[in-house]
Amino acid sequence: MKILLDLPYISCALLIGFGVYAAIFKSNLIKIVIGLSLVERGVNLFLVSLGYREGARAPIFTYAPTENMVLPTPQALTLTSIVIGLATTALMLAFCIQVYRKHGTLESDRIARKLKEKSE
Amino acid sequence: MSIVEHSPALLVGIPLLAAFATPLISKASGKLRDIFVFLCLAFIFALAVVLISDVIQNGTRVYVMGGKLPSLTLPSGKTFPIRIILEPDAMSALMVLLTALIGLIGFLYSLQFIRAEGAPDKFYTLFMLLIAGMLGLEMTGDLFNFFVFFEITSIAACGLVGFRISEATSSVAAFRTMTIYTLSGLILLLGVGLLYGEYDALNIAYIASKLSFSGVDKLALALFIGALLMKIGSVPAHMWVPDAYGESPAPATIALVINTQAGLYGLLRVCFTLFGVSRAAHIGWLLAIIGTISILVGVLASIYQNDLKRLIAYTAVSQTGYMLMALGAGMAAKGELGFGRTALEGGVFHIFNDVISMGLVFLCAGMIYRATGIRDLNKLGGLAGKMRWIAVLFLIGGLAVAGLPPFNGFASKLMIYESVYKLNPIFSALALLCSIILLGVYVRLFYSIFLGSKLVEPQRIPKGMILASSLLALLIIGIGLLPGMVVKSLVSPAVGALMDKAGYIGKVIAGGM
Amino acid sequence: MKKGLGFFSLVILIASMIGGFMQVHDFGKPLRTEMDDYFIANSQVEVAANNAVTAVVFDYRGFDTLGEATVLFAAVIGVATVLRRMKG
Amino acid sequence: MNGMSKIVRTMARLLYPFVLAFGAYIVMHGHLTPGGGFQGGAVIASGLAMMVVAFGRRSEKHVREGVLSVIEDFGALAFLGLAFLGIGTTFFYNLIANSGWLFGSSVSYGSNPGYLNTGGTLPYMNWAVGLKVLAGLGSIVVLMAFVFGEDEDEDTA
Repeated sequence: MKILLDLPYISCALLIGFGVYAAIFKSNLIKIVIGLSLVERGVNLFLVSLGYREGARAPIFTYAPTENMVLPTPQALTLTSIVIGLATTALMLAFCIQVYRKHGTLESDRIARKLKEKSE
Repeated sequence: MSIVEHSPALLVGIPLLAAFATPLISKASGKLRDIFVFLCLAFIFALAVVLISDVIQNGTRVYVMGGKLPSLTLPSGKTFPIRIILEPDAMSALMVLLTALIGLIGFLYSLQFIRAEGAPDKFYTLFMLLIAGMLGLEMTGDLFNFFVFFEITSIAACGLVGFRISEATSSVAAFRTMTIYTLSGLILLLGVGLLYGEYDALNIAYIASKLSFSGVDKLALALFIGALLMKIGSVPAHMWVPDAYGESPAPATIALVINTQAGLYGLLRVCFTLFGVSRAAHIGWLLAIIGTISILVGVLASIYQNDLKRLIAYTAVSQTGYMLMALGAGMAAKGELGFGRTALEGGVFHIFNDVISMGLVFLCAGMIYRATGIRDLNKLGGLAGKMRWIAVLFLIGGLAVAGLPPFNGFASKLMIYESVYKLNPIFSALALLCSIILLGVYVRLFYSIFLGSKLVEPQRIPKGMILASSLLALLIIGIGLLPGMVVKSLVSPAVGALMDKAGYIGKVIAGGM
Repeated sequence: MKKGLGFFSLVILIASMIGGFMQVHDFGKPLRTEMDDYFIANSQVEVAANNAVTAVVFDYRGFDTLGEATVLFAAVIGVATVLRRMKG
Repeated sequence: MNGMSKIVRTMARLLYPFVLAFGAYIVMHGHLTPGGGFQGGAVIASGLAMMVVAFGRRSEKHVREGVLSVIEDFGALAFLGLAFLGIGTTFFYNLIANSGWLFGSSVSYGSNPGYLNTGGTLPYMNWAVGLKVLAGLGSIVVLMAFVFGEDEDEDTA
């Protein structure tokens, strides 16, 4: 029963696990970026689910009853971390574009082979 | 309002101001931008001197962001801090001073260096962002804030690694570095989340005072240590170091070196303040072992390198290993037992020395690359005739890195050998052996670049670059002649502050009114 | 071989992470809330903002937001650096 | 990057002002309703991205990276300036809250319909961050969309 109640935590673990797998074992650069984004989503989901209180509402007082609100700090942290994740993803995609411009491929083993040929 | 009181906030605010304004000013005039960035960096250096003299005299400072008073850490009638608190102690102040110094020297060097590379405005912006991120990282007393500055340094550093877009390898190197940095940042964030869920707090001092070492706490601390080991490029994740150091322009490389040391500072903060040195014995052993392996891997890999900057980068991995080994040995001895404190002082002193000597070597490598356009060691040779002064500088830097007596590296390495020997003679013997190999590597490097038959005709090197490198060489010789004074006035207070967990916590917890 | 190793490590990673997360407090029942209760109770009086999250983002933890804006700024400059037009 | 068909272009032009207005609303009411500078800025930047996708290279003249980067610098400097405003007390001190200036009136605890003239430095910061984010994301989109030159377009697209 506890497993069912803690379902958000389990989905975080799954997201982070699949993301790390993709980041380490995939050879396509775009897939690595996707993997890192998955990890980031997992961590964000974990942060936001830490602050949930059962049956509570958003901590905003405009036209709302004031009792029982969820914790505001995890939401603020998640907001910050989403923007940071966006920034890292954008920069990594820019590197991908540059790699493609230089080498004409996004497969890391093919890039490594090309670099080796060039140095010889 | 006094400048001493606000120096922690200004130390982050001024470099950010410089970074935000640089693109605008350089649209108006390039000369104006150079003057503006220089003034900002000089001001930062002055502030860092003010901060360190104040911290060593009056103890750890607190600065509450947005509070009614800079020192009012707790809201009225409450026992927990709510705002972000900067808490520079003597160790932070030492790192801040070092960062400001490297920023100034890197700027002097890049004045004439970067004009040939193109897009100087973007370079200076990223450089200032990296400096700002490191200064924030070294002073903050808040876990999530630490993560934010960690990410600023990561992104700015990767932008600098990918700066040379005309080279085929730079974007690949930048991508690899970014992968490791992003992964380590996310692991760090997961640890912050775990601790937040347990204590509903983000302040390092407050969490340290409440820490109960339950399973979740231990998991979080393990995640912190793993993430920071990735960031500093110790052995299991050292592959980004040669990529990043090898591809970035020389003034950016020395900023990356100090960025690595800032990560090491974070590791110390986690081990000493969150854990407490009395509980960190087994972590100390782990760090000492990882450090020894890093030394071995770095030195052995550097023997087979044929690329000038990658070779030096591998020796940088081994230098990080020396620091990890010393600090780990100090932790394993709980900072007591006579030699523990010496080990910690040796480690912290080596941070100081490594930044300066490694920086000088990288700046010299940048000048050699600038003069010849070649990084392949087989194609370099006989440069001593035309580049006599640079040959001398390179020799000073190389011998300092290898740890030869008249220079600064010897002083700290001697402290490390002595103290680590008492923990475990094998570590010390391996480190000594690797130092000898390192000496061989640098002598070979010097020989193949500067002596032998002349293979290329070097171009003239601008005076500003030589001047900036000479400043570092002067520091190396100065510290090498007076190591006792530096240890006593700067390093010893820093180690004292690191070990004083109760004092660090007390500054925040007792700050209510 | 590589695939099997990868799958094996994936299973171990996810299992250990679920094991770790299970020790965190139950979903929806945070253990301590004193800092967040302070934000909810005081954001209107101290910051004069109805939205407690915005009060946290821009006032209580405003320095984080400055850092976050800096991260975005750094990323934009980084992208502009990497994708700048090459000479010639 | 080439533009899309006439139908898409017309619809994009029709929707564009609404997207901008919605983004501005989110930025302006950040201290009262869900949202804020980042979210509103992202909405406006998505409007820019829509125009770039619909019009392709023709939009390059109107959405210029140089202009966007200047706006971004101004947003960042304004945010930092607002933080420095409180340096007389502490960095990031909310000087304007409960002071009676513009956006400076007070609120008491409890539910209310939401008064725009509150929040102290928060609305100003929302605007600064909103400008910064819309320009920052916009310039990333523009840079990535037009990174390949005209001639490279043919063989890579």
